[in-house]
Amino acid sequence: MSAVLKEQAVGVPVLDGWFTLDEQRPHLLGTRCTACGTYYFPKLKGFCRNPDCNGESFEEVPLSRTGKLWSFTSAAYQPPEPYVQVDKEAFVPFAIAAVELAKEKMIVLGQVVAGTGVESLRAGLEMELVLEPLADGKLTWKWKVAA
Amino acid sequence: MSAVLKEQAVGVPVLDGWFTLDEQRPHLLGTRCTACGTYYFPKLKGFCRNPDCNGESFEEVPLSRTGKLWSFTSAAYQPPEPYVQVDKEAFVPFAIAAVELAKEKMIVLGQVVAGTGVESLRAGLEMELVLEPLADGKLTWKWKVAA
Amino acid sequence: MSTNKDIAILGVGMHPWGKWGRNFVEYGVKAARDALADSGVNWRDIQFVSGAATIRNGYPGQVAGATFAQALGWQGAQVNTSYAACASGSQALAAARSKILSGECEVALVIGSDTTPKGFLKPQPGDRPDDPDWVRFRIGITNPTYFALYARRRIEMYGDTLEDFAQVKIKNAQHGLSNPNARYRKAFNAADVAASPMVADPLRLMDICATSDGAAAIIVSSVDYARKVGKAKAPRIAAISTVTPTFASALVEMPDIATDSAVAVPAQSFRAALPRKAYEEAGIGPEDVSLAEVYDLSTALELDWIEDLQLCARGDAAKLLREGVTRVGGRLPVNPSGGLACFGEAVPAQALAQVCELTWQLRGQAGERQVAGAKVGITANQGLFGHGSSVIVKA
Amino acid sequence: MSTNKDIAILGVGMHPWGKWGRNFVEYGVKAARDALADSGVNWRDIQFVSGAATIRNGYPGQVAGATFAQALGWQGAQVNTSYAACASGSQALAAARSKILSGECEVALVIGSDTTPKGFLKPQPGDRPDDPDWVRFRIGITNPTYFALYARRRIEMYGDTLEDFAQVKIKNAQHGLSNPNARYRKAFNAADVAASPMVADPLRLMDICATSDGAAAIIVSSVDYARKVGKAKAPRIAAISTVTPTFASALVEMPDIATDSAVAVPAQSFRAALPRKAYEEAGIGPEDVSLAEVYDLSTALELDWIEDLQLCARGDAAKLLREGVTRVGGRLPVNPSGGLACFGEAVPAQALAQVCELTWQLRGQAGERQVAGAKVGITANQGLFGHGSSVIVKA
Ligand SMILES: [Zn+2]
Ligand SMILES: [Zn+2]
Repeated sequence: MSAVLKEQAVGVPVLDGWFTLDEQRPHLLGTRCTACGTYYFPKLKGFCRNPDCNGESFEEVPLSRTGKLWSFTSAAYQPPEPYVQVDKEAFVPFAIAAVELAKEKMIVLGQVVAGTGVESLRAGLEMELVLEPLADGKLTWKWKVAA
Repeated sequence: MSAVLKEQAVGVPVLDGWFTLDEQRPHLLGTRCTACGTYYFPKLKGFCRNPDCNGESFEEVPLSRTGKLWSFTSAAYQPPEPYVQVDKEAFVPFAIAAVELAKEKMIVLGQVVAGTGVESLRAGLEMELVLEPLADGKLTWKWKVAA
Repeated sequence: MSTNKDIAILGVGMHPWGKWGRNFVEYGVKAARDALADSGVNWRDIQFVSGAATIRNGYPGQVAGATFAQALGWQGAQVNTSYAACASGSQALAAARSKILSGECEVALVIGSDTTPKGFLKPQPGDRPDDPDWVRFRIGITNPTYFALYARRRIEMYGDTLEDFAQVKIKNAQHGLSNPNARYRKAFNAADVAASPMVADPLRLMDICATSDGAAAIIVSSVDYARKVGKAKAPRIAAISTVTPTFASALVEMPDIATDSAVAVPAQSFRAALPRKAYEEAGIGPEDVSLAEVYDLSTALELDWIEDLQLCARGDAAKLLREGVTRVGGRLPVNPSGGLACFGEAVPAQALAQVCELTWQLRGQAGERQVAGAKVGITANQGLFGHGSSVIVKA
Repeated sequence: MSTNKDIAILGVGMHPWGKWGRNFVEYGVKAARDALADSGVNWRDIQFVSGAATIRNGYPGQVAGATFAQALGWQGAQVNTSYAACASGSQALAAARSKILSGECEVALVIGSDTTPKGFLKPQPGDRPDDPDWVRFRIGITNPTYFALYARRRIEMYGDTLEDFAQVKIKNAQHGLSNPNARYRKAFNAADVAASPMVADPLRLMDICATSDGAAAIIVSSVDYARKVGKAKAPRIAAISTVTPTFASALVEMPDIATDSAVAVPAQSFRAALPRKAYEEAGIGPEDVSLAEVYDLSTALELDWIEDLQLCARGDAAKLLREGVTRVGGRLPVNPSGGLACFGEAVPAQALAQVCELTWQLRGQAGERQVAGAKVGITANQGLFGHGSSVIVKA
């Protein structure tokens, strides 16, 4: 990854339209079935997956940006591509969180912010959504222990 | 395909061990089940495919190098890779033959030698096996109308 | 015996064939919802989802059954996904039938859908001399080669002509003109076909079918269930043959470069074996057939199938064609849907699409392409690696 | 009712698991021939070949059923190939059962075989933001992530420890020591496990199963046929559950990055649903189970399965483990074969290998790992995309 390419990636989301780019209070972007109210992340188009619902119309909605830690783990080894690769020695293990959103009644995965290891996590912790760059400079959502 | 690479390919078979390199009287190389006598081309190892045979032992055998033309066609367009590609304009259509080997009671496909088009073929013609290079210089077996 | 093995077709649905470039799940859900609506059965009541798999699209393409069960809404149904190349749809249908006849379920959804890549199919990259599919391309043998060898054999043995092959295309194009699910709805004449480029002598571009996006779905049930929901007169599936070849297989089949050797046991025709088993299972014969949907991967292949289905003596299919027997209005219409000539092949959906057509025909709902007095229909298809099928549907 | 749905297991066979680097057809034929020999049934008499497909190996890998039918010698049998990720084998078994119970065939070969690539599985190359499997790798979520999240949840909820997880590995390694089909036959102690590198906290390398080459085959028949060939006392398959999840699925499953939203309908456990359907079908309960073969993709997951199988209350599985209940010699041995810990996963073969083990156990042929007085065995597994299975075998 050249420095130039990385420069160009600053502020660019790793996945288009998956989250807002509001630096202070970002939100994941999902959809919601207008018939039965079920939320979808990533966004669902087409047909509602609730077997009792024939909904085919969805509205884009921001998901709750805080939730409770359901479980967590770490990536001790560098994930394979398409995860952006860095030198083996430069790889810094990171934590991963599964966070339960109360309003949406769903669990969403994501990395935990750099600097927070599994040793400082426990189920039930209040977590909030932030944005941080991956090694290619592109922004992804991450979970952070709420202040 | 560079001239140098092509030079190096002269006399090299397109598939290792599929046929003898005898320029005058080449043979396709198959195997034959030592239990039931069934021939296989390409060579089969492992287990005989005759449902009434439990044979697991095979001998390598040269197949008959002549047979009767069962049917034929042409390649009017250049086949896709792994067929060796040449410039679209340089591609010369070729004929393809399905030849019935009497002793082996099997039909084997192959290109027909350059210069023989479908207009000079008819079912029942006696055909014989020869070797000719593909565009990369590697040798393949082809069928030729027997003299 | 044969009547005990019947199941009922309660509903059928399709997504129109085309080159839409969208996700196969979308096509399949559309077809499934249409089939459910046609059947009057609620999605929650489906006890078994039988998917026909495609080998394309990476992972998700593999998992047709579960993918559609999720898209329609996970409701705890049993699921299975069958892969059998061109016969995937029939195998999925056979799986549903077994589940019903065994008493494990009463009503099932069978579904197949595909999104095809653009252009001709070609093998994965890499150097793989152990893979017959790689080998044959390496020495210049493409898919049309096989169809052309069969077609030329007809010319050599039976005196069929290029004009005969063109007439198959012309007939099927005429059939498909009014079919809302067909991709190509355009009439052709002999000059059009003769003007299309030669691909693999004697087959021209217009003799060979394209690949398409499309989806088909069928709701099948036990005969008791059909009665219970007021559909006692729904068309019945009387036979599904999915036999494998018998060694030694007589014809050189894609992707092989040689046939089996018949020195130890006699050579056998695979294509002929498929309908033979179907007739036996249904307890009827070729003389009972009102119409047939056969896999016209090439125009000439339709003629082979007519003979394999025993609808005429070996070598006489072109005569039937010339006499107009096989067109709608004739005594024994073949491919009234327009066939692959008008659809293009959507692999896991195609065998189901054939059954959808028979269903509409036997219900008398086929509009301009309706076969008068259709009572018994038969399908036939064949794919790679010893896969093939023949299904019999009766009114 | 349930007795009418029984089928008999006439023979089983396996190719040893390993990293042999040969073609999967070779493994499968070996397993099939062993199963045929074990059953005393002649290959020509097999009426249905039910293959479990793998997604690897390009084309040929897809067509397990027909590929093996050809390798054993085309003899005109009906064929089907099921794809259902880790549950492919069970779906193939279910397909054979339906064919038998429907009266369409008397005796069938069920077969699964795989050659796995070296190293960790990873997604196809390319940029595919619509593919959940691509997305999760893009943001750093690998296969072990999911297993680790479930494992950590146990620690947080039930107080399980890393030492508990290590004990699962130690137990299964002990079980597999004498299993001739196991790939790893080596005893471990707690220090060995603790010394293995952390992969995804709290799971170490030795907590996670490898991928292997291997094959398993089973000859099944109607109970009448079994009687006819003098095998009236052969073990019976009493249930095969292959249900899909029910929306809203409560756990985040590979390859998804979120669960279903449960705002409109309550969340449901998929894993718990699989054996529930199996017990119902067999007409027995967890109290009747003598032994279980469960999918220990991770050590901790074995504990989840024990609870999903209702062999103890939710959260009590580690207690059973600590008390020695789940080891051979205990009241309720789990994974007497050595499980995935000793085999490594050979996807399309694995669910069949579980049934092979139950068969040997119920026949009393399991040698040093024999579970005394084994009468009823149950399997459980789960794969991608809403696939899973649970099979009950009884003496
Ligand atoms: Zn809805
Ligand atoms: Zn032999």
